[in-house]
Amino acid sequence: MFLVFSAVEIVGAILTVTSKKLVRAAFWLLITLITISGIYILLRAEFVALIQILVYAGAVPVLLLFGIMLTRKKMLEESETSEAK
Amino acid sequence: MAEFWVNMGPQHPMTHGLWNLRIKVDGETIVDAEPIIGYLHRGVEKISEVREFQKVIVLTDRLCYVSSITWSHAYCLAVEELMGIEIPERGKYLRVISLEIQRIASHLMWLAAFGADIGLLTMLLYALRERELFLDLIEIMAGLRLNSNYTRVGGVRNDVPADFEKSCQRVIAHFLKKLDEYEDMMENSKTFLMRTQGIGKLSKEDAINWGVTGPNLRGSGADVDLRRTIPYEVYDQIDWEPAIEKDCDCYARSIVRMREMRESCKIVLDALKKMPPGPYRMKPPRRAEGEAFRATEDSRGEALFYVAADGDDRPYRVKIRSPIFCTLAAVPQMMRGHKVADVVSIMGSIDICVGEIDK
Amino acid sequence: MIPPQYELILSALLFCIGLYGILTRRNAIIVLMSVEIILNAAILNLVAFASYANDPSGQVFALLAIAIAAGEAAIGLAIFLNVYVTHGTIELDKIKILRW
Amino acid sequence: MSGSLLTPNLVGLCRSLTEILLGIVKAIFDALSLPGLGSWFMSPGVVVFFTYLIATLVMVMWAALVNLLSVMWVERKLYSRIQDRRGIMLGVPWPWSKKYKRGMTNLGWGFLQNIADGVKLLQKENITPASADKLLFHAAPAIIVSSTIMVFAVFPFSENFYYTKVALGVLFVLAALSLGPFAIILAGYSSNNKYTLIGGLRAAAMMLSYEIPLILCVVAVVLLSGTLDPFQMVAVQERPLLGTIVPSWNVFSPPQMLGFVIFFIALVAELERIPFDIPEADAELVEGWTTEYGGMRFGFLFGFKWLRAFAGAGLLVILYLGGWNGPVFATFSVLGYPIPILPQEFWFLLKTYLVVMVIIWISWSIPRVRADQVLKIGWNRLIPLALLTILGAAVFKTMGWF
Repeated sequence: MFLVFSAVEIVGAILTVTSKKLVRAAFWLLITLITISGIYILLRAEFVALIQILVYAGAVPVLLLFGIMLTRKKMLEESETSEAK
Repeated sequence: MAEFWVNMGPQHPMTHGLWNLRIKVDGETIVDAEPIIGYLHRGVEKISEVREFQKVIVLTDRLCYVSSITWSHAYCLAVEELMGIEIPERGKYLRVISLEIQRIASHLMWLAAFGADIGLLTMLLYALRERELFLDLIEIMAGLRLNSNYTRVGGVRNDVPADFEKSCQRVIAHFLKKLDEYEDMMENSKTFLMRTQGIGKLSKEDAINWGVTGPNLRGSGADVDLRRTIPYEVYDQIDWEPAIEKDCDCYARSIVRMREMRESCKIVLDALKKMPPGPYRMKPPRRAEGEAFRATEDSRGEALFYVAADGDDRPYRVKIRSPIFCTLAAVPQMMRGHKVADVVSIMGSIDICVGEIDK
Repeated sequence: MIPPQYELILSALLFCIGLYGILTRRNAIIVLMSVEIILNAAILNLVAFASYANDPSGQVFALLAIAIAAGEAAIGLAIFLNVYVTHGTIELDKIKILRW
Repeated sequence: MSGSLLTPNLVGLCRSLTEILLGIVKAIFDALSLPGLGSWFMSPGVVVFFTYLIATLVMVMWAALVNLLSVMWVERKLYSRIQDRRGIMLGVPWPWSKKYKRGMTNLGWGFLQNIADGVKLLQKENITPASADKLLFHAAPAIIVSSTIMVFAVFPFSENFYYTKVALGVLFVLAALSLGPFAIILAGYSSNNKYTLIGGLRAAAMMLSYEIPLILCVVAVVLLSGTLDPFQMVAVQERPLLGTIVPSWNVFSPPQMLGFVIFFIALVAELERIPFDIPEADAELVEGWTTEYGGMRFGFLFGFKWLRAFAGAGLLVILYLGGWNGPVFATFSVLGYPIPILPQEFWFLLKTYLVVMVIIWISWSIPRVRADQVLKIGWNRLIPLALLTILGAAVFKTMGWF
């Protein structure tokens, strides 16, 4: 169980830091954080695990995505040019 | 955040018809707006030139499908002035009654659409329920419900049945009770006030300069109602007063329409009381020559018909001035600086009808 | 129960991945994500030792660290939004305001 | 108070069911003269596996089919009544009915309409936009569906009707519900459509700001009850207050009255019901973040919104309305021994559906609030009031008034 979680986690973390698309990186970050909370449950730290999901998985990636949406210009510009024709 | 254009339309729940509003948004704030029309152009003005005077009424009925009698009435007035005829007194009263019933039905349609726009779908169902009653009245008068084809050059098509006054009174008594309920749901609701007050400001000067007319102009505080300033038919013999609000925002425009519905009820009842017996229609001449202007107060503003004829039995040229076409030009100015959600409030409050815009 | 070395190895791997992300990526938000991963590696150590030592104070520190990490993410994003407004980019290479 | 419908708990019931079923299987294999295989089926590991499999199935079916369909039905019927019309009324063909020739009856009062809609959605094509981010586009509905189903793993319908007992159950429910906004913003982004993008951004902003008062209110409740376990939380609310008339539900204790109102408002916002349904405002953003989804994927998103509403209402009932406790007069005693009239499940479902109906009633009678106004209400009104609630709860706790 621990090995499965840690394998998913490491793959998720690697994909987070290497993926080209920012939103996909956020998605993989979510996977990583949720699997870490699984490891906390294996370590009998249920409260930390749930707080991890609540705060880390619930709020932090949403904040990050919010930042991505607000600072990403590319998609919007592309769609504007495609529309102007 | 980058600015980008969003197409609202031609297929969008906000549009109430086939047109396109492009808005340029910066996040949620509207930077610019640009109405694009022409999807529903049918060439009414051109088709009118090959039809006889009476037959054009069918087309003018379809200019605005929620307010058909007011449009054919405006056309008939213009043609009657062109021919130089004066219609019988009872015909005038019948016209006023039908116009006001149509006005209430049209305003109820606005109420329904406005409610649906700002997220109150229950209002849509309620207003359409009451609109059915007025369409029933129109059906009693004209035999048809939507494109009623009631007004004719020289009067109206037929007289009303004997018990029409009683059914009108019953419907209006029922409706006035319901109208109080609607005011509770709309005007007295805090959420509604949050959505409409201070949104879509259009000052009196701007409204006049852009050519905005009708309830939208009266919502900006200008005392312009063609029923009173250039009285046609028998509006000068009936006692009523126009609804004017000074707030210039969506809330004022909606209040104006709600009060106009009450006034229209008063007009209908008063006209039914004062209606004299006698003929309701006269035979107009087939041919005419010259040109005539006639402006009337449509449910949405000033509907103007210019009809020119060269002695033939059909018009040489018909020109239509539709009120919402002019109002639409003022829309970008009303929208700038507001949020995306205010688009629907503003567009709902000016009561758009694409049929008459594109003609 | 899994031996504590496993936790340590996992934590070290996560730390290395996060460090790699910080060092190689230029986009500020990815860097922020890498920082989150590093913080998670640290918290994992805290929780693991708390669990093996049967001492819940480690978990309390973990909770504290989680709260701090969430605050850090929010503040970092606020800074990057301001940087975006003033510089028009969040590529870290191009932000040279601190080294003229 | 009244007892539960299930005398052992759900898992125990499923265990006896499994043992019966596996006994039949074993008998079949014994008859086929394969005793080794038969006894493998009776080994404890297999029995536990099948027990939990059946329990999971029962719970998911109960939550996702029965309650989802009935919440949908209640909503559609109720808002039709509010709008002065009849609503759904298609029934099953009923062979000995007079209306059978016309192919429909009103048997079931339209309950089967939802199933018919589901079948229709199943038959439709799942369209994926060409420019969509395929992975995320497909992952978002899965996250929403699974996180909503996860809630029911710790959801107590009564003392015995539950799947597992977790000491941190309330926290688990909140954690599972908090995964929703992320999926919504993923869906909004990956559809590559401006309406979905704006809808996703609005959803993220709104849910971030409304989750805080929601959780702060829960903190106040936890302070007073001293536990995170929903079972104990309900047990705390069991003892009657003011003689035996008013039950000591959390709503009736002064600091929690305010908390109840805040929690309710925040819940309505979390569930995207109409006064706060800005992420999918159909007049402005067509359908918001669900615009590009079609077929059964849209069906899932659409239906699980209602299931979230049910779960949220259930959480409200557990936290504030005394869970499965019925009113005191619901039991009468014979020779000093209380006889339950109605089971606990009945009271829980009654309260939950009443809360759902109030949410529906509100959402169909007031207009939608604008996006910035929603955020202003959240940050300027609800969060200070929620902090006040916590302060009140702390004062009550330290003074020992509760």
